[in-house]
Amino acid sequence: MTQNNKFYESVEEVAPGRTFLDSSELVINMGPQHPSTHGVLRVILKLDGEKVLGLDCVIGYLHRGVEKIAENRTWAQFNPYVDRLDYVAAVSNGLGYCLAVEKLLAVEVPKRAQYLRVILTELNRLASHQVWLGTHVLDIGAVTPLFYAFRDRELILEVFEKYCGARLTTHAFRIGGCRWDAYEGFAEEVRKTCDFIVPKIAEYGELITGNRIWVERTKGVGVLSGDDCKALGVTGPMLRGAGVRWDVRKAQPYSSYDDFEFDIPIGAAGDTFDRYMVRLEEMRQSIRIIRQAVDGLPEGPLMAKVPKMLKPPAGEVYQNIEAPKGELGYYVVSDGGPQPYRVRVRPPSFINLQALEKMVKGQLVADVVAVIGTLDIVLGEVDR
Amino acid sequence: MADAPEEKKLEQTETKPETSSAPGAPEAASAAPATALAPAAPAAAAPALPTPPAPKPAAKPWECELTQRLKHVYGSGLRDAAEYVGQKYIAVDGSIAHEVLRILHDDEGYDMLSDLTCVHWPKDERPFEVVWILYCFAKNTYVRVKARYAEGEEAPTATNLWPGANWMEREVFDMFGLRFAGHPDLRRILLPEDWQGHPLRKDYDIRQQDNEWVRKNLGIESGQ
Amino acid sequence: MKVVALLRKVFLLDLFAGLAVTFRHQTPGAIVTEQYPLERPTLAPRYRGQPKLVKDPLTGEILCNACGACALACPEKLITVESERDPQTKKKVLTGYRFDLSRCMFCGLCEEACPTEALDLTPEYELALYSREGMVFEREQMENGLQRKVYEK
Amino acid sequence: MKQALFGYLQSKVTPGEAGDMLWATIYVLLVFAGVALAVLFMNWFERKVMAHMQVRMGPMRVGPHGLLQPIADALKLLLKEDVMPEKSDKLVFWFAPVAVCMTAFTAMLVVPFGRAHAITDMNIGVVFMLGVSSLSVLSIMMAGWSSNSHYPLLGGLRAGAQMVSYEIAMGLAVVSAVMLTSMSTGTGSLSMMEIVNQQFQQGRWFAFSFFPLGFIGFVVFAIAMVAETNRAPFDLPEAESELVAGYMTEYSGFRWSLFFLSEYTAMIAVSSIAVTLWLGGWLRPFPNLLSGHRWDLAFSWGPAFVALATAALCFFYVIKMSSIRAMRLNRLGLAALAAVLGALGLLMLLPPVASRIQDIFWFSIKVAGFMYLYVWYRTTFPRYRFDQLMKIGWKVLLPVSLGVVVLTALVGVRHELLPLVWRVR
Repeated sequence: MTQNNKFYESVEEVAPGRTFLDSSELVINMGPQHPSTHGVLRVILKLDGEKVLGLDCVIGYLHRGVEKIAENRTWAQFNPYVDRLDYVAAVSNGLGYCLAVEKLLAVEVPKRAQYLRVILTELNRLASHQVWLGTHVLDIGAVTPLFYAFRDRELILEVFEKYCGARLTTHAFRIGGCRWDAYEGFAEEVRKTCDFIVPKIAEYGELITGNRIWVERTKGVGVLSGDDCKALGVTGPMLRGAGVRWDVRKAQPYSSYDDFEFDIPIGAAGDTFDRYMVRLEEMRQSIRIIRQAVDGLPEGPLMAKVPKMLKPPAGEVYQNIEAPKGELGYYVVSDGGPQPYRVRVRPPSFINLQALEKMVKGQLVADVVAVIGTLDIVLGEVDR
Repeated sequence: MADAPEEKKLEQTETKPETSSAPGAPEAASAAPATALAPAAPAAAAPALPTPPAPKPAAKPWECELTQRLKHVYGSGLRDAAEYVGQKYIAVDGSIAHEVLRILHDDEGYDMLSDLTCVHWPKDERPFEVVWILYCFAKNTYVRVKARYAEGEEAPTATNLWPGANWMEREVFDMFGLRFAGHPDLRRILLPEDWQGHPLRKDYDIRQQDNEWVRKNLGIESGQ
Repeated sequence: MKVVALLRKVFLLDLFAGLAVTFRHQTPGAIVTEQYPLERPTLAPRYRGQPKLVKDPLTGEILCNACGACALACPEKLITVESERDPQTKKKVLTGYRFDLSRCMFCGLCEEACPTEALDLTPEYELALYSREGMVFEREQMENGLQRKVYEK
Repeated sequence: MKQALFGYLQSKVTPGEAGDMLWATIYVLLVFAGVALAVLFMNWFERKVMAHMQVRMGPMRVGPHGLLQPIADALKLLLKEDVMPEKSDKLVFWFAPVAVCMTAFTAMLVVPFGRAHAITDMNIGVVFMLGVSSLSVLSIMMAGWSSNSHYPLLGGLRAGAQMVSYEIAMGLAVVSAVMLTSMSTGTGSLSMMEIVNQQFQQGRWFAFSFFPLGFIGFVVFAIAMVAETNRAPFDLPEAESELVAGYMTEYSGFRWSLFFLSEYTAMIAVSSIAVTLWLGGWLRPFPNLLSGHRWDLAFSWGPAFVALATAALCFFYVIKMSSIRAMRLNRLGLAALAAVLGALGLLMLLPPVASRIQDIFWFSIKVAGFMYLYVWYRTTFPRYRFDQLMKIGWKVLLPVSLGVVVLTALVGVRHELLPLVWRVR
């Protein structure tokens, strides 16, 4: 597989016979099997000693062709595949797809189903942020927060398991509402989970936020200004970390998010430390939303009137939601048939990953690892 | 796990109702069903439902100051400006797509290219419909710009307006084979460099890559 | 407040705060690990694990009327239902039922599509098997679960 | 003949000094076996302590509470095929782990475990240890270079730069401690035995003499020592997340275990320097303050108390362990261990045994304390970036240790400056 691209002209190709030690710069391969690339991402780094001169991301190792599969499944059958996109935040993917198809069908989801969806999506955001926290801090060297984060995440997975029968790829929602009602003891268990996690977030802060090594490793690293974010299409905690107060749940409210009041944390300098603080604050806000949603859970039906064999009228819709990684969008085109004509997933990780080169140029190798962590990418979503 | 395509072909031909779009505009976005024709589909789909289903959402023409200006400037170039289920979109001619994007980016303040993708309509003589989804932070509004390109034609790149379009255009090239003029580094992004064919085309056949691989590596004709 | 910050920095208080957190976690009570083979977790009743053909508790024969709705609903088309028409009752009787577990993603669509609640994904999660062919469950495996010798050390 | 053989036992001097080659070799073997055993125990200890700090259990399957895990690891590493990369520089690749092990173990030559319990006692003891431990930098760079691949090269270079720059801070801290030895006799000494005796005569551990200065010197050494052995916040040469495993990436099997062995030995060697210089080597706590027969007796039961305490703990866990058939063997093993420790504890109560054991016990308890610190750091702290690491090495530790040396000298010479600090007898 010859790389016919100028970037790969490492020394071997330019002057065969001379080893990589003779050249002034070092082309090293980080990934696809590497401890800190959060999945099968291969980054080809051009180093001058420790400084990064340039990098090229090679992705596609986890490409399963989800969008092609969508064209060969019926609308309801494609729902479980959507969980496999960002497998850490499966519930949010499911919510996005269901909302898109419901918009196509112009169907109104009952209030109770909307509240249940909000509770589960926010719990999933918490779980996703905990996975991010664990792996991000592990890449920078502290091994312990990973285990604390996963211990807290276990409670959330327990709720998912009891509610929809699976921990990770939940397939929790159906087009038109929710399939299961809240199992008895659901409210208490969710409240207990929230009460358990709030002091734990403070404990992460105690262990990491104050730590001078952490502050030195993250302050001023991987800076991305607000305008760069907008130009590159970077959304989610990355954008908020850069000081832009924009969240799809507030800008384009969906699934009755406007019933809850929560605020959007923003950073100032747009560096790794600000994004870290933004995500921690987001976890607290999610808990606030969950508490309001659980208290206000209305009675009522769970499913809207949706025919068994869905045949949405021909047309196209773009529905986006605030996934833990950023703005997750579904551009769905229907030709009136039982199968989607085209499902395009707007993957936040894929678009955020584009900013890696801009954030890391000129920094050190250790910062590449820190920036990949702060991007919070999941390769299932990058490669689709 | 790729699914055998012939079963899909059978599915696709027999059920795809070709709702003819507004008479006279041949390449109007066939996705936007004509408002005038009496919609036949919903009645047949749910005969047993006692209550008639919600009125089938239809594309209402979208008139505003921006569309006037565009119509005034480009006349027939602006194919269609409509709003479907509350989402505004304009379909433009391929050649003027870049100017429209530039106007939207500079004057209208659409500072984020949320998404750029392509839909393949094999029946059309301009099969590739490129869709730009733009977002304006100030006005908190989304707008979709659609343009159609023929087989060998090159779409204009949006990387000079929004650098974020870089990888998205590479992916459209990788999946559909639609080249983008002026793209700094147009090569495959998800599939290996020497992959044969473009998967997301409707007429894509997975066996074509297998045969190629077998021929290249084993030197024999694939038995499939 | 500069002085206090300086003193904190000089006397490494932030490092000690971190050390205190890890030290605090050493109590045996904080340990969450479950020793799997000794302590086996019981999963939620709704857990989507090993599929089973439900038997009618009274009559003992299976509820499935061989309608094939599950085979249609499955995104991966893993289920094959064979049936033949019983001449007297003119109703289809199930003869063969194959469920290919090797590619199943436990999405539960088959369970939903079944009109007679005959197919149920049980919370049984120990599905390791010895051969790829073994992963294709035949009818009797579907009815009375996996007959597998569980070794007691 | 008997006199020749056992003549040495009466003398109060280390075998090296007494020139008795037989006992010197016996001591060498004893120390080598002791350190190897300590490394095995350290492997288990680190995994268990780190696990408990991370709300998990650590090895539990191989032997009761994973006690046989280190043996299983050692066996595995022996049996595993150790790959030698085809394009690597074969000779240097082979020699690197050997060299790193050699340097790590020769540093143990002058470590004073007890009054006369050391292999030898050179009059340049401390400098010898520092010199030999700085040799290990060479072998790590050899390992990094000879693997002929990117990550080890980066790891090796990083190790080279890091260890060289932290040795200076360590050296200066040692100088400040050695200066303290000259307070009572006017002439300082580098020999490890002598340093401990000085601390006994001056009646105070050097960490607490000239109050702030000795302690600052001790803290500087403690930080530099962690960087010297590439551990915890400074483990950049083998940073998993960036360089996969740094200079050890290409090693596997027995060669890798040699690196592993030498890392722990270096940790023990460096912390034994710290214990000897600042925490009064084998002296029991408060030798002068709480002197007198009764206190001596009480402290001499220290080792017995620790042995009995661990025996009780093992016994407690034997009862707590689940009683199903699978765990029967483990329970048996643990009960046997509890019995052995109990017997040892009782044996240590006897006065003749107690007095001999005491020195070695107090020394190893202090070194064990340092080991616990190493593991504690590794669990808690993230990793420094390489330029920050060098910044701390050169811009923080070096000036501080220089200041300590100068101030100790000033305070030492001009006694009248003493009102600032405690008066020295």
